[in-house]
Amino acid sequence: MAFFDLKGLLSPITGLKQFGKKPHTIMFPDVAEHASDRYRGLHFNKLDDCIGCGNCSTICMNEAIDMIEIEGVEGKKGDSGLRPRVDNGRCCWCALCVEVCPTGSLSLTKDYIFVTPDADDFLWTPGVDNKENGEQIISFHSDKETSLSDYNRIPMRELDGSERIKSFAEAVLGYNEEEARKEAARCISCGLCTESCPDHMHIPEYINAIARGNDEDALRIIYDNNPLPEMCGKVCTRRCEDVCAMTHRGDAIAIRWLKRYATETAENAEITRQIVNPEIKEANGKKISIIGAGPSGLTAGYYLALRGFDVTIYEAKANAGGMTFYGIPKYRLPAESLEKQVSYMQSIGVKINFNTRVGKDIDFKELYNNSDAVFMGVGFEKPWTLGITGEDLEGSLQAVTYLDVINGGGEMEIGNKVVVIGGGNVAIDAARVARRKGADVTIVYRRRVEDMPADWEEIEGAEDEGVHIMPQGIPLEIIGDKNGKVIKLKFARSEMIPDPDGGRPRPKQIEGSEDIMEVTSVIGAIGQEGDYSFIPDDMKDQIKIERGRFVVNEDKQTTLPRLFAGGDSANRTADAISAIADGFRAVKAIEKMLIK
Amino acid sequence: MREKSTTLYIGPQHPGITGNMMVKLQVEGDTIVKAETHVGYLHRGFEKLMERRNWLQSFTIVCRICVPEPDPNEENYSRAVEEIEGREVPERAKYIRVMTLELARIATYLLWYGGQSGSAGLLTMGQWSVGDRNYILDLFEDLTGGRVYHMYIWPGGVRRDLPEGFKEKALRTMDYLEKRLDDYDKLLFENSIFQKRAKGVGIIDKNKAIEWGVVGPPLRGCGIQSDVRKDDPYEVYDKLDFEVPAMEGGDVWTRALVRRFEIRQSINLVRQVLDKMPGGEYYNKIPNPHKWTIPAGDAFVKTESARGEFGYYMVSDGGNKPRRVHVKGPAYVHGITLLENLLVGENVADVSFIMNSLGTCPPEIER
Amino acid sequence: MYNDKESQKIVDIIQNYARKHSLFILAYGTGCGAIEIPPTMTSRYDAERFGIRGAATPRQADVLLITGYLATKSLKRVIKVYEQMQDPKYVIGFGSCTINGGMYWDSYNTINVLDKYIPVDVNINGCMPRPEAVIAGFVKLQKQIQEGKADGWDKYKKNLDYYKENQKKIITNWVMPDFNW
Amino acid sequence: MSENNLHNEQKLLNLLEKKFILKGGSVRRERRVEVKVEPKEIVPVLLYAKENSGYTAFTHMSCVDWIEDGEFEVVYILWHPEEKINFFVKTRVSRDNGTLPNIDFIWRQANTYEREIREMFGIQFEGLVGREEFILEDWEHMPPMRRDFDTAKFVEKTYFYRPGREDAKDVREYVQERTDEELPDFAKKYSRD
Repeated sequence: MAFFDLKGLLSPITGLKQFGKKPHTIMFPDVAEHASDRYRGLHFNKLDDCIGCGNCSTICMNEAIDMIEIEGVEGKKGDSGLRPRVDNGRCCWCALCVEVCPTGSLSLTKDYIFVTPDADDFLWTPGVDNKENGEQIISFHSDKETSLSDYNRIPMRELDGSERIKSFAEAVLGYNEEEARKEAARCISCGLCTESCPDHMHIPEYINAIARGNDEDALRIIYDNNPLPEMCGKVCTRRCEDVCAMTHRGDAIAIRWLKRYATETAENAEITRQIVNPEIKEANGKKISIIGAGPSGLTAGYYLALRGFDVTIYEAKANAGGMTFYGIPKYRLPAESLEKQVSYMQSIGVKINFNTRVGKDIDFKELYNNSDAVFMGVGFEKPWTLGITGEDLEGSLQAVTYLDVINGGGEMEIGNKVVVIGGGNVAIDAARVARRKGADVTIVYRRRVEDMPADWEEIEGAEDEGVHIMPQGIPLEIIGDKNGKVIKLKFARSEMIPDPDGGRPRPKQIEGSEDIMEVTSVIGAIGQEGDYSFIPDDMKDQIKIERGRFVVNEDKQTTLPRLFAGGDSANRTADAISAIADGFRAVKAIEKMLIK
Repeated sequence: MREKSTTLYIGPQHPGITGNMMVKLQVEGDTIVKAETHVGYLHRGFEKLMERRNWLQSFTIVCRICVPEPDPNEENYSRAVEEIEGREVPERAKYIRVMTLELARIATYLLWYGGQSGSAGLLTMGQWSVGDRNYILDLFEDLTGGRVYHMYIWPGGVRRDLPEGFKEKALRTMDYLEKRLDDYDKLLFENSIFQKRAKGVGIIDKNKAIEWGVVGPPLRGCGIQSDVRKDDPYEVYDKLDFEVPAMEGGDVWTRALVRRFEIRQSINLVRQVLDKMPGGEYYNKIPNPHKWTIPAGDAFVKTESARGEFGYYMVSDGGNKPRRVHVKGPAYVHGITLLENLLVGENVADVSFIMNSLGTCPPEIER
Repeated sequence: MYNDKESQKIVDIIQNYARKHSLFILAYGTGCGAIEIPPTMTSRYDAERFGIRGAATPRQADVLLITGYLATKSLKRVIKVYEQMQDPKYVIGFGSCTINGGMYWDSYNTINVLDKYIPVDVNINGCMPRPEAVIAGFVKLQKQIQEGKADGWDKYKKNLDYYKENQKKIITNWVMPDFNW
Repeated sequence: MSENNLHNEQKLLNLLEKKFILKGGSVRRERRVEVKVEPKEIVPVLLYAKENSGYTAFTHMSCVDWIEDGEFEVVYILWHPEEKINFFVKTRVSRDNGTLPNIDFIWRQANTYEREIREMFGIQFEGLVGREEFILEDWEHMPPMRRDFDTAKFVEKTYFYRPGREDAKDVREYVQERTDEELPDFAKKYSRD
């Protein structure tokens, strides 16, 4: 190269042409800072939407997110009451916490300037520290599509509706292994569900055990506080699923089906016993009597037997299970399934005296005096009547009575055009059973379909099977023929009017909407109550009963110290899992009272 | 007469050193007779940290392995996971990934312009190119939400779809940059100072280059057309039309020229990708990240970064965390064995000049 | 005639004013944060508007930027560099890593809390901090200097034993003298 | 991908099978060939691949700790610049006092990889010349990339954490406390994933 290179000398000088141009310098801080619509800046949390599940905290590999108590946020079912606090001395703004937030309450904002001389200031509670402007400057957020949480439940395989009505074969087929693993893998292990489960089952633990492929551990964990898991796995009212973190944007984890899957790994009582491998304490010589082999009685019996008590259950009927045997149709809960669980209990030493009605076959007072403690799980046997004329006619009957007969193996003539009155699970059960017996079934319910207390799966199942549902219908009168047999039902339509006290809307009869339909029988299913005639009159003063239920304290202890009660006759929620919880709690109290 | 031999330590605190490393020189007069690279000033133990993080959490930390150009790391990580797991990536995601990688390449080269000219004392160039690099970072910000660390390419696809108006903005930026490249040429390549400094300095022997493990622009600067995008095509590079510039010479000057041509290729690639990008899904969703496991197996994937071939060796033992992720950056060879050899016989003043031309980046050597 | 304290105050104000408008930063790329320094210093954000510019050597520098995590091997050099700098000197900590470990909180080779080893005058949040945040940090430092609150260098001298103890806990092979540069 | 298209990949495998005792070999997919050998076969196989088969580029060398088997797996990855094939050579050595032959006379950049593996895993390479310290400085503990080195525990012992976060609660435990749930010990390992 020549020493004097003119081009190489002059070319760079052309750079001077930039001289007159307007600079592209951003004159921060004279101009406000800029950030794009997706910028990942400081966090913001909508405190009201947040449920404190802690998923943000667990996904953070920097351990930057703490869950803390903050003022003004109270915990409730489905909300831990904790809220995330971010240590900005750890955060790397990857926004994984945003991507996994099941409710979408956590997002990042356009705000990113946080400068301070004191390094201890960098703890930042999103939603508290930027309460005023945080919501307006949200930038990086996740919606249902972008979120990493899996909101779609693995569908449960079922028999087809037309197939189902042909027999009492189990309608729900259960998950296979692959489906169960996949469904279990959706769980984020927050554990909020355990609080809403009356029995506080260890839900995240057994789901994780299933997800990791260890079904036996899952069963062991389940049996820790629920001795009737297979029953629960099939028919539980699953309050846990109502509060599942996933419900905020999608389907709850199928906790019930997963439990069912875990219990099905043990095909008979012997295998269950091998897997659970129960540790039975040495006999302590204390004698406990239990009245009623329903869920609460069986639970109490099982855990008392494990703790070394001498347990005898007195059951009026020929089968154990109470309402779960006699009230729930066999296509939901097959008899063998219950038998399996009961025989497992018997194998660890629970004695059950069948066909022994307390108050008739054996005196209650005598039982009480001969036992160290008595647990009553007597349930609600007596159905409520509709309170309209014509109920004494032939062909007007109660759902529990009907189910009792059918489940007990009997038959009952109801004709081919059946009306079921009520909107709870019992009503649906009766309707679906009647449908299986070949009848054309209509459910008449006072409120709307969405107000029905029955499980939505049950309602859908009934519709699939061809059960008609007539919402907003009020039965007025049952009309019989001259032989005293039901032939017609007079009813009216209703409209929903809002409740001034803020409760759920009330149905109000529409004037002039009365109508008549032809029926062969009317099945009432509007509720049941307890029958406490077995208690001798002189003891009735000591045992306090209010609104049809025993008054019990937290330990399920009645006003008589050695007498405990659980199940429908002692709690207001009236479902199997609450009964199990009652039984379990009573066991702890009895143990405390008699042993410690 | 031989001059007295002296030991010189350049770095780790030295304005001419690329990043935080140290070169120990044995000099006689101004001539280097022996060079030794010392690294470890930026060692964070990424590979150890990844053993403790699950598959998704590890994704966020890989981009930190190489600061100037984080995207090839994300690409490698994602592709290795996908290869072991057998996860499909939607077509649109592949195009978006290519676009991200090419934008990152341009941004890196613009930063290199600053470094290379700065080490020759031409400071204006850096003011321009590094300033213009911000326009690409703006694009990244719109696309990914982050300026430097994008955390955008993740296993299964990309994190978000293109924002509204992104295509137009990207094309405008490309047009602007293409015009600016002419200015850069006048300022740098036509500048006699740069030419005199660059020509004949730091020559790599063409016959030995492959064996020595030279990759990327330094290898193409020796006249060998080698590029992972062509040799072992990934994503949709086999469907795109581009050339791999190579020039005989092997000195700083040809390495600089290769980069100059590549920037134009990349601008064209971005345009092509934006033009051909199909619609549809951009992400094949992974299961719940806490419980996401990858079947046992191993994979070695390569990506062509702005500095050369970036490789990831990944092993899974079937669990929810990586068993081993081993990162091989181009600087691993360039910064140590190659640099130590190239510096011998050169002038002390050219140390940072040669380092810049090789694109040594200490964080990817020690990770 | 006049109060000595008063005049000292006036001198301080003038001194601080001068200092804050001429901050020479040490070009030492200690961590990943160094990547946002070139944009800050070049045309788009142009930190020279504030009198901030690079200095090549510790002796000429006023501000030490710790741009992110410090590997233990780096920490030794950083301490050396810091002690070489002349008073008054300031330290800016960049990003999460210097505050509480950041991403590398469980890494065996990086320190977590920077101000246990050298005093930090201003912390900038972010990973990386954007140029705007970096400038905000500088502005904050200038304010601190003007108010006479940026006294980390003084603290270091006064609490030398504390800092040395922490430093030596990590740097086992201590081959340099204790602060007599 | 049909068998025919993997011709080049298969060719190398056939050659090597004839010449050396392999512990296993397969064509993983297009452009990927893998063989497993004993440590003493490493140098001959690599030399053969470089001199006779055209695998002139040394791309990578890595080490995996299989602590359950008590072994390290060392992987050498070569590249054929013309046929564009990656060739993996895998070998296993014992975790205690494992030694491997030094290959930096075949590719000198292997020296760097070997130094790193020596430092991070503690594998010795016979006749490796190079500074003992590479990345770490004054490291007196177990080589950090070994799986039995617990970095979190080490950090807790060595460095500081900023205080002020002690009020953090675990959601699962917090909810448990509010109810009277008693989690049995054997279930606790499943509490978090």
